[in-house]
Amino acid sequence: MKNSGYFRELYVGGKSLIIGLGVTLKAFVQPIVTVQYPREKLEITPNYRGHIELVRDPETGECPCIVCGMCARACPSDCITVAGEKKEGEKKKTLTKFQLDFTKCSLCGTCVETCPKGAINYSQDYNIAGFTREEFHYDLIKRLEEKG
Amino acid sequence: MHRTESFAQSLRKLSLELQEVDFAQRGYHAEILLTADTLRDFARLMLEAEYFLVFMSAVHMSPAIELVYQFAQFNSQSRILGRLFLDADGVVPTISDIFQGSNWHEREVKDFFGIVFQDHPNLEPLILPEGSEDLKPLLKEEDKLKSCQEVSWQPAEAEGENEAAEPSGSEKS
Amino acid sequence: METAVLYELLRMLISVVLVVAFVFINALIMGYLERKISAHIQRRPGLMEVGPHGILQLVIDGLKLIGKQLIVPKDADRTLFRAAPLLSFAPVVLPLIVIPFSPKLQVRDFDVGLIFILAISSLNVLAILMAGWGSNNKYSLFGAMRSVAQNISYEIPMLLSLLAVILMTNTFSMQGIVQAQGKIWFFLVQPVAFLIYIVASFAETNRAPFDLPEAESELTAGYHTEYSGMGFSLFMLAEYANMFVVCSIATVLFLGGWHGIPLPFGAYSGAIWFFIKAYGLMVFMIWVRWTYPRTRFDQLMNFCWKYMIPFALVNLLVTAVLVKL
Amino acid sequence: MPELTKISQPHRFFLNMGPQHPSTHGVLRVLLEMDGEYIIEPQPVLGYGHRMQEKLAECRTCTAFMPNTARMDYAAALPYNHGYAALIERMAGIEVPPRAEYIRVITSELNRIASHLLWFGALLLDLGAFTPILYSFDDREQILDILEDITGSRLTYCYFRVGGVSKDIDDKFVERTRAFIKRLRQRFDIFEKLVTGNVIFINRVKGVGIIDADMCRRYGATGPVARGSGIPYDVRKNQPYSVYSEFDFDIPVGENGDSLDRYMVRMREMEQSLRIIEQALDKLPEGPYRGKIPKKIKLPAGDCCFSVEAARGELTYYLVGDGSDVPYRLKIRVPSYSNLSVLPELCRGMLLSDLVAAMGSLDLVIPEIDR
Repeated sequence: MKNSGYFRELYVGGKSLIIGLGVTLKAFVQPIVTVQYPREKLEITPNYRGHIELVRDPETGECPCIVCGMCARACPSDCITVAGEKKEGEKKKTLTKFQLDFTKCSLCGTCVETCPKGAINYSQDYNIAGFTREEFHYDLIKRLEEKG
Repeated sequence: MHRTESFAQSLRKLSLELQEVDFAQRGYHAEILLTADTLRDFARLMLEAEYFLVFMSAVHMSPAIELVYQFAQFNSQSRILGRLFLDADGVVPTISDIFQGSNWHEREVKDFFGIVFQDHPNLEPLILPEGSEDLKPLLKEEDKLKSCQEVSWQPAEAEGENEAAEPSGSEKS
Repeated sequence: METAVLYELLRMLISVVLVVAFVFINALIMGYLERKISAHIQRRPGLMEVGPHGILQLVIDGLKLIGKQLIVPKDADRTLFRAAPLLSFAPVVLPLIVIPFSPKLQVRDFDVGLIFILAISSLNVLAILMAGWGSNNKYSLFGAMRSVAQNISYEIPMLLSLLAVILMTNTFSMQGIVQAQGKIWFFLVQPVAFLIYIVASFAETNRAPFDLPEAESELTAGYHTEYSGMGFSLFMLAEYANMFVVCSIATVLFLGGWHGIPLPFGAYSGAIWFFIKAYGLMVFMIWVRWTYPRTRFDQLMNFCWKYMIPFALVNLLVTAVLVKL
Repeated sequence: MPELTKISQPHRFFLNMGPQHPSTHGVLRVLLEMDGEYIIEPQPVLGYGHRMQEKLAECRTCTAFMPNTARMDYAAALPYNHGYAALIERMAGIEVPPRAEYIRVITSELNRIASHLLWFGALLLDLGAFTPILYSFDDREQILDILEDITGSRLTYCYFRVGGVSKDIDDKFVERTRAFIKRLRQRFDIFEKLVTGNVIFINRVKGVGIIDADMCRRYGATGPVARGSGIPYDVRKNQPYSVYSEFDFDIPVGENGDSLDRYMVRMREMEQSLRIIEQALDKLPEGPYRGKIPKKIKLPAGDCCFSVEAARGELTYYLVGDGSDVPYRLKIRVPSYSNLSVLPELCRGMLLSDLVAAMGSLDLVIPEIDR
């Protein structure tokens, strides 16, 4: 090693180390950027894709689902089960069962896009946890009723 | 690159022929039909011509499994697909000593299709766990197996479009 | 006569209990500082849950570690494995006996105080080697081997830099060294020795950027990979206590010990100055840890042999000549 | 896998690095034959995250495979979406409206930056520095927030659709992206000061893990690994897809092919991606974001491939159709697979610490390799 390189290396290296310390010192006095999650929550974007849920028609207050089964067919992972029955005296089918197996869902959004009536939408639930698989088999009709 | 005369000549020496295809339709510029005898010579030629092995894989069809080798070049637009139909005895040489990258690809094909590559240094399962030699997950079941014609471009159609669209990279090669 | 001996014994006993207690308290403080400072350097709040600003978190963590099972790996050397954390703990308590926190606050002043500290603190390597060997884990062994090589090589520049100060004070007594700095602190007179000492002390305490023995991205956790519960926490206690020891030595030898602007705390102001300086250095060590990547082993050795030792030798030579003049 | 008894010399031994190890990032296992701290023979063992994606593709319609593409390279899922959507479009002859192509480019490039920021942090974590990853995550979170606002998810996007994208971008997106570009340019300064100039960092990566151009060719290494070796190969330039030919950007290349060069290439690539995004935002055409597609997409009989530049290199989908809407065979050529296959030759005779640095500079995503 050349003599001039020897001291130069020491100088350049030492300088870079001090610059590095400067960066962290500056960050140390700057305000924090994270939040204390369970205490403070960030607002989630309205476009967030949670699991799907049934929606009500704002005018009639009823779920506009016509039990066509498009969503169930479009689903890549077969996680939607839809069933309906035709009651006497009514023209269209009534929804009797709308189940989502969220353990299989990959949140691709195909079902929402294919629905001809706009009867399903993404929910805003993001902190979901459970102890069994069955807890993620959602009965969406029940959820809709609970929501009121 | 693959359109130069010298390249065609070297191919002819191996009695191989390159066929231009429509890039806009297929995503590669030319295809070539290989045999188990010419594969290694062809691979050597490709290495000399500064191609790299993009991938190698297999497609199960009747009557034979088809091996697919795709080569491309770093500095020009040239993507060549080599096809090799496995003989009845199913013997195919390895090219892992020429293109070291094919070592893993061949092991993967061994995992998924059970094809044995001759002189391959190590054909232990790569992606599947040990002891799953009989699994061969990508082999088609009898009823799903299609013949070679059913999964190839129909010649008349391909020819017609071939003239219409000139690959954009022609001036570079 | 008898009462004097009894008094001295009682004093020693109380001091040792206090010193051991201090090691624990020091670990609590340092653990808290380390986590809080690193958090703010990384622009996150850090500990917040237990107590105001998470100040009691370390107490809870300590309780948790005590409650945990000490798992001994199947093929480990049980004796060595169990003894290693204890052995790492002992040598960090002993040096605290001779460190003068203030003119009066010192357990015992030896004539060879500094030599005593240096002799004791090199025992730490043995503990790490035992832990690494006893665990019967290749990663642990790697960590232990690295630690031994690193500690032994960096002891040389460390001693050489300290020797330069000794040449000026003509005493090994810690009290004497501090008293010699009444007018001027030695880091102004001996800046090169001070720098060398600080760099070497990073290596001696296995702190980043020289934390090769426990390089978690290479060796998972180095020599304490297999330790859990109290075994692990004793290593942590030892690490922090070790940091305190090296920083106290730096304070005594270079930063003027208890000297400082008089504070309105009477007899305690000396001790307060001492702790401010020592903890200031420790905060610096934390700051460095959360800034730099880790060096490679051969680079660490190269740095020692190519830069530290020549500089320390030259510095010692120049000091010797100047003192003689 | 070599057997544990087959040690060539008595003082050598095997060290099992992974599948759970801090610096194998995921579930890669590397079996190392060691001589002291020197590696004699490294042997990657794959397959711990294997999901047989290629078989899954044969079991569902071609459009239904789209969510799976995002599950391979979770750090940069949008280029994977892009390649697959474009492949089906090429095969079925579907036109994509220009606005959709622009949106695809913008979001893909944002995703590429996010991936590089993650890699930056992870590399420094491998080298023992904790703080840089938190800084780069700060910026990465901004990208994820921007992308979440339009795609609805933060990591495994399923945003692209055959024939377009699933949701149009709005003014808010454009505004936020522009603000982010400005912000990131300032943040590069911090990375430069804290890491790129740092003497310890440079010493750790300079001259470590040299891959030359010939080696890239033999192994098929692409992306920043090839570019670090001085090969100006980038599918975006070499074989322009989508609307990349309309933008002005450079391909950063290295000289020596060592870890430092690969590092520099990725750092400079982020700036180039910012340039592409800026130009795309300026030129963003009006129009539909989703083209007309047939109700049931039929794949013609025949084979077809589509290559895109993923964050780690060339990603090629090779699809064989049989006239139905289900792919007959789908081969996914993932960049990390070929990049990792360099490892045994690359790391022979290396120190363990260097292996960590070299592997970090390859930027491996294991689920992508295992598929």
